[in-house]
Amino acid sequence: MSLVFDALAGLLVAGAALAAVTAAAPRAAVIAFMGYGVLLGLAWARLAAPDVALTEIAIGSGISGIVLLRAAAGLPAVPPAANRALAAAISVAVALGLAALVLALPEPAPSRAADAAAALPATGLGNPVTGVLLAFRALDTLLEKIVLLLALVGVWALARDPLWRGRPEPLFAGAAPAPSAFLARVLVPIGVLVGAYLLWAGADAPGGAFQSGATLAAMGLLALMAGLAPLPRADDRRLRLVLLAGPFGLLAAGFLGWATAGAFLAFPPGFEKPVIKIVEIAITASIALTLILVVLGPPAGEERP
Amino acid sequence: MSGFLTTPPLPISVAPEALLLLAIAAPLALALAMLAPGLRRLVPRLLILAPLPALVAAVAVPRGMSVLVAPYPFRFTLALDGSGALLLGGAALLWMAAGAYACAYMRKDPARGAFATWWALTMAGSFAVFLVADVASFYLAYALVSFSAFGLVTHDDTPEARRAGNLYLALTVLGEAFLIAAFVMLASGTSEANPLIRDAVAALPTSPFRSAIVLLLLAGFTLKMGLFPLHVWMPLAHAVAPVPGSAALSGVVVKAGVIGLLRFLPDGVALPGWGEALTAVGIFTAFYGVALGVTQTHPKRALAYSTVSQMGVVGAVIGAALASGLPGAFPIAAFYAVNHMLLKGAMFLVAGLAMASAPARARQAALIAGVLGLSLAGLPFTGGALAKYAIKIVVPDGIAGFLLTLSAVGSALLMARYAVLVTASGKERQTPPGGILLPALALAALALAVPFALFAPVTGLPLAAAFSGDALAKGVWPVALGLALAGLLAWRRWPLPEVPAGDILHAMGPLAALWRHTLDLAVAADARLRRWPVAATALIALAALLAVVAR
Amino acid sequence: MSALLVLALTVPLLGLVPLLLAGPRVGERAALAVLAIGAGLCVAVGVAVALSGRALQYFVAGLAPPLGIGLRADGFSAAMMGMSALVLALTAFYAMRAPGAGAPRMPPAFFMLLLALASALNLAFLAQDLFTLYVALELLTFAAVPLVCLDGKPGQLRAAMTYLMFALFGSVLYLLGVVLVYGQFGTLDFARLSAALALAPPGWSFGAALALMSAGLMAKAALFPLHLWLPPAHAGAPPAASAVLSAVVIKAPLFLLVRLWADLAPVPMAQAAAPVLAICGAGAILVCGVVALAQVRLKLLIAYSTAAQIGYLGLMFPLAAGADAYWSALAWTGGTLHLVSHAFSKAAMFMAAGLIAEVFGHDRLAGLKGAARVAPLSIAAFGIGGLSLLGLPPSGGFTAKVMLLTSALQQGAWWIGVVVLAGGLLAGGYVLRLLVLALQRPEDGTLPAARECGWRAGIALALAFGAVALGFLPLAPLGFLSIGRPIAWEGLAP
Amino acid sequence: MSDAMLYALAGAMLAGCGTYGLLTAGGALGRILGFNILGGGVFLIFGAVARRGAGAGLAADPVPQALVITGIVVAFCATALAVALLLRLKAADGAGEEEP
Repeated sequence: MSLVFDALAGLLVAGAALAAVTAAAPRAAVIAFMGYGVLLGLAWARLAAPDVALTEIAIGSGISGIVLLRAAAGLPAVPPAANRALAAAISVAVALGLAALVLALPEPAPSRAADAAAALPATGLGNPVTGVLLAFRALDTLLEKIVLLLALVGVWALARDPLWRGRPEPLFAGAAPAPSAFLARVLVPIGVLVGAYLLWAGADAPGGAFQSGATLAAMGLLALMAGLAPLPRADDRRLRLVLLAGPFGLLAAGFLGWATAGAFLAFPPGFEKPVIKIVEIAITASIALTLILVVLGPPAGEERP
Repeated sequence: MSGFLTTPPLPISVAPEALLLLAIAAPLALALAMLAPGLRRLVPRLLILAPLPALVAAVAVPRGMSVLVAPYPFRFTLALDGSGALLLGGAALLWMAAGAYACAYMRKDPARGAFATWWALTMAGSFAVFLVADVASFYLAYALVSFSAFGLVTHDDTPEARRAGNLYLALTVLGEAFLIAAFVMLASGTSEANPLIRDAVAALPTSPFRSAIVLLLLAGFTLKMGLFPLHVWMPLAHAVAPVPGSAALSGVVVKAGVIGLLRFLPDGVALPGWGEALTAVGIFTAFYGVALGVTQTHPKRALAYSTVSQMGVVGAVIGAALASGLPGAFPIAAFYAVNHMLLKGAMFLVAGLAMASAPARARQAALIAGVLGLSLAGLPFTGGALAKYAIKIVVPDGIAGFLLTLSAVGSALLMARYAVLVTASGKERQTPPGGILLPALALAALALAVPFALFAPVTGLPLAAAFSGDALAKGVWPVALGLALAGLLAWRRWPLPEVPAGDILHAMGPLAALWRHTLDLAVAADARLRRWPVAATALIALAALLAVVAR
Repeated sequence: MSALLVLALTVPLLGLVPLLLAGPRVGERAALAVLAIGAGLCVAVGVAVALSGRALQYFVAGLAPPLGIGLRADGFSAAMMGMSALVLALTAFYAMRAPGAGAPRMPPAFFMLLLALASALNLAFLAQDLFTLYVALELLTFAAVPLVCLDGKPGQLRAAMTYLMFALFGSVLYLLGVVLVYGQFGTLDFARLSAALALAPPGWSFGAALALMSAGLMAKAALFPLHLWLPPAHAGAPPAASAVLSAVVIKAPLFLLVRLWADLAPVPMAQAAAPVLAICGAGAILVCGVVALAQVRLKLLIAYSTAAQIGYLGLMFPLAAGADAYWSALAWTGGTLHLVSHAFSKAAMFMAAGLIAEVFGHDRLAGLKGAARVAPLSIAAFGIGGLSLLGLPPSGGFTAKVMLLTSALQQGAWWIGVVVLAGGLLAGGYVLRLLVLALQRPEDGTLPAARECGWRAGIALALAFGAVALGFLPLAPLGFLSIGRPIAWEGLAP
Repeated sequence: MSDAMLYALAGAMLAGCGTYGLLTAGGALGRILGFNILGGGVFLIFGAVARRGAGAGLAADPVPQALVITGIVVAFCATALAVALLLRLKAADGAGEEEP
């Protein structure tokens, strides 16, 4: 029974994906893509990956969706550039080849679950995924934060020269309608609470810095769309401090660990959990702000309210 | 054999090693001095003196001396052998005379500084090719002389000079490719990454790549010498350079190809087939150069074709030596080359003198030109006759020998043509720049005299051998016949249509069209490949292909 | 000593803080200082590797693979680190106070991206974990793409877009390969994988995983026929950006390609795949070389030359996977040396092209007659850098070419030798084209009154001489490059 | 056939869809969507690999799951950068900015 459900879910995801890549109108394609993201989140939940599911829904579907919707606005439909039949044949071949590859994966599957479970208690964390992200493979996480920061730098670098220090354009043109402002007033506090919970719970239960940051970013964007807060200026010193807090907080913790535990990105023995918690808070704040700014796009001038 | 080849005429005991290095370093230092604004004005004058260490080295450094300048892993080694000493000494004399000539000739040229730089670099490279003894340094020296000469060719920056320069550069790069391939194969026969040329050549006869190496060496070096069909650049390039530049190009730079063959082909070892082939190409070139040269209407182009023809003779001599495996033949080829070097240098200087003079003066210059020409054609009692006599040792009587003798007829004819063109090249109301007369005369005198000093040491025969009745008879008839032919042609008002310089280049139209087609094809293919759907498909296809082959 | 590895990764990142928080002047100085220190650290890594004769290694967080991530610098890594750090530091000085820079945006943005590049490159050369390498490659791409369109012209934006999308396509394929490797071995660590592969010959699915990763890397390196993005991107970027993009950024994926096939793949698999890589390389050398000759703009010419020159690395694979240890090692040294010397040459050439374009106000070749009179140092830098591409001695390009030729000859791979030589001919064509024009007499009144910026041309010249200096290496396999091969963790049970 | 394998096959299908999008898209937006879907497929296969590695009391191997989270973030950064470029390009084309 559950296999039937899984098969159905898989087909649904693939169907949504197909709709997204075949839709003629950009807007329709993006909406199909957002639906695909939600369905994919479902698949992740079925794969015993609640952390990934949360991330996929918040980022892969939610915030990516906002970004893509903005890109699709006013974009004309472009005719396909290649021979569709040939492309379809290649794509089917790719899918079949990959299917053959996954079916050929060895049995029993190699796994690091045992290693991770054995090493987890030393970190004081209960959620093995958080453990991998912040303790075992903290280098990846540090770099991922740098990637995020760099994406923002890249987005900002697209500004026109004299406008580089200003505020971004509003997300969607025109004033926000009153109902959405009301909705935002209700939703934002709830969302912030959810975000905070995800951060707090992430150490031991599904959730964590990224999921929390993404939720907070979504709330922030909602508030900005509703006009509840002014658009941030790119050269605001406090804002930049928050941006740096995450990656460089983690880096600082890494050096602290080097000094106390003898290895870069190790955590001080006995203080693993508190240090990780503090770093997570900094990361969450940075992620939330970076996501908001990345979504808002390059600064577009001084005269925005 | 004794004398010049084995022991220096004026041996010195003080630091002969340093002298070898100084021979190359002196002109290089002058080129570098051009970078310093304070020294720049002095350089052109000093260029006259720059060849002095090379000259001293040629006459004073013990033969066989070798200096390891930079030890392993570079093995930058200099060495002086008989052939090298001959060419080095001759080149030094030519560079000095032509340098003095250039100093006066270019006095008013605003770009004389640039000319001086290229001059010094070409000089350094030319001395270096005669002196270096390891393969990698030879490649470097050869590249230095070849690429620097480009600056001499294109100095006047006329459309013709640009065209000639581009062709020269293209063929030079091609020649470098031939040579690096040959050198890599040669070096693979030894245990060293950068062997001495001597060791590499010793391994040549047994190399598994022997044929490929010899073919590439011949292609690379005969390109520089201007042997048919790789001569196309020479009439263009030598005619467009400023007069002293032409003298250096035709006199010295082409000899880089000669020393290349002498160094990299085994002396005294027969390479059956290759020797005959080189002889055939050489003899054909000797006649071909004459045939096209006599149609020319400009003295410098006629001289350039004469160089083609003469290098054909040198090629034939080397080919004959390879065919027979006669030991000790290579210095004779070098001797012939030195004779040509000095004569051709002097001829260009004299032609330049005439072209810058009033008609009366030009007629006087034509007299000298005629004497030089007769020497080149091998009239008895001239230096050229000694050179012609010497090569008979290598190329005995027979078809090849007869044809070479016959080519002297052509030389005489071509030289007559040159003298006539010189006569006609004066223009009213012009006076040559002061100071070009003396170097031209000096070089002419040296060109006529030096072979007498070298004949005996090089051939091991007494000078009198060249003056035997038999030798005289053999020397006179070709010249007489050539002059008679010239007289006949002159009487008929020279009814030969001028063949444009570069001759077969003009028949290369289809080749050029093919190249343009290739270019268009590549651009179109590139444009297609760079379209997104094509590139994206290629990416997937590449992944699939790799996955299939890497099973 | 191993601490150097972590510092080489993290020190460049520290420069981001003043750039984001302080004024542009302070930020710029800090970036220069950090890049100079970074270069010092990379050189120190090289010295440490050379002195100890062993690879440096470090386990991040004190956790050994498979759970943790290891950093490791062998001779090859150290050489690449030293090269890229030197080029980046010199580029930073070259870019300092560049005229016409779109103040106030461009200088800080440029330096932030440059710092991120420095860190990402070091990570790509050091990380031993396939997924960490994926992150490094992405960081590299995200730093490189904005560099392409820093001027904000529509053409650059389009070039950047194509670059980004194709690089992302490549990344996904690379990641797919990583996923399959994890699915088969449960580890992504080079040394662990090598050990596992040595125990049992891998099946076809490992070959497929390698193929996917390689295709992704080739897309990111713009190896023919996947070079669609390179010419417009490298030609359109500001000169300092072009210099780093062409000289070092594409070297990271190429480096990893070598790692995968020369260090990780079992020999039979590498031998089977090598011809494909070599054919791509030959295509690059011949097609892109010919197309370079057809270009009318200097920067496009140099960009196509880059697309052509990376082909030599492709040619290296069949030679380096050969049966004879000595000739394979020689080819390997030649290929590596070519990567390094090409970086110096190409950085010098792009910098020179930038200075020439500054003087003339354009980079159309036909209008550059007489350039040697107004930009002599730049032309010299271009020429000396170009001599290395041509393969004239003494230069790294010459040494590399002789090594590849010798190895090809000894292993009977005639066609590779022919392609190497043909590549030299084409390089001669496109390098000498500018030099010939530059030496010609300009038409009256066409020569600009402006003169080149001397000290910046000096930097280009210094880089060009770097390529020359590499020509003084012996023509033999370089011991330094084989330090730390094959990959293994010391003090760790396999 | 396990649930993990089913989702791995779904991942293969997604990769096919994404490839189709990348090949046929005439504009940048279509390519961005194609890239995301192809990436989603790859992540899903990785998720299946993680699920197959369940053991030691864990429902799945946590290492691939953590890597997927990092991968999603990186993919988002790519999307954001590409969209910013797209918007800038649209504005430049709209404003008639041309090469000098």
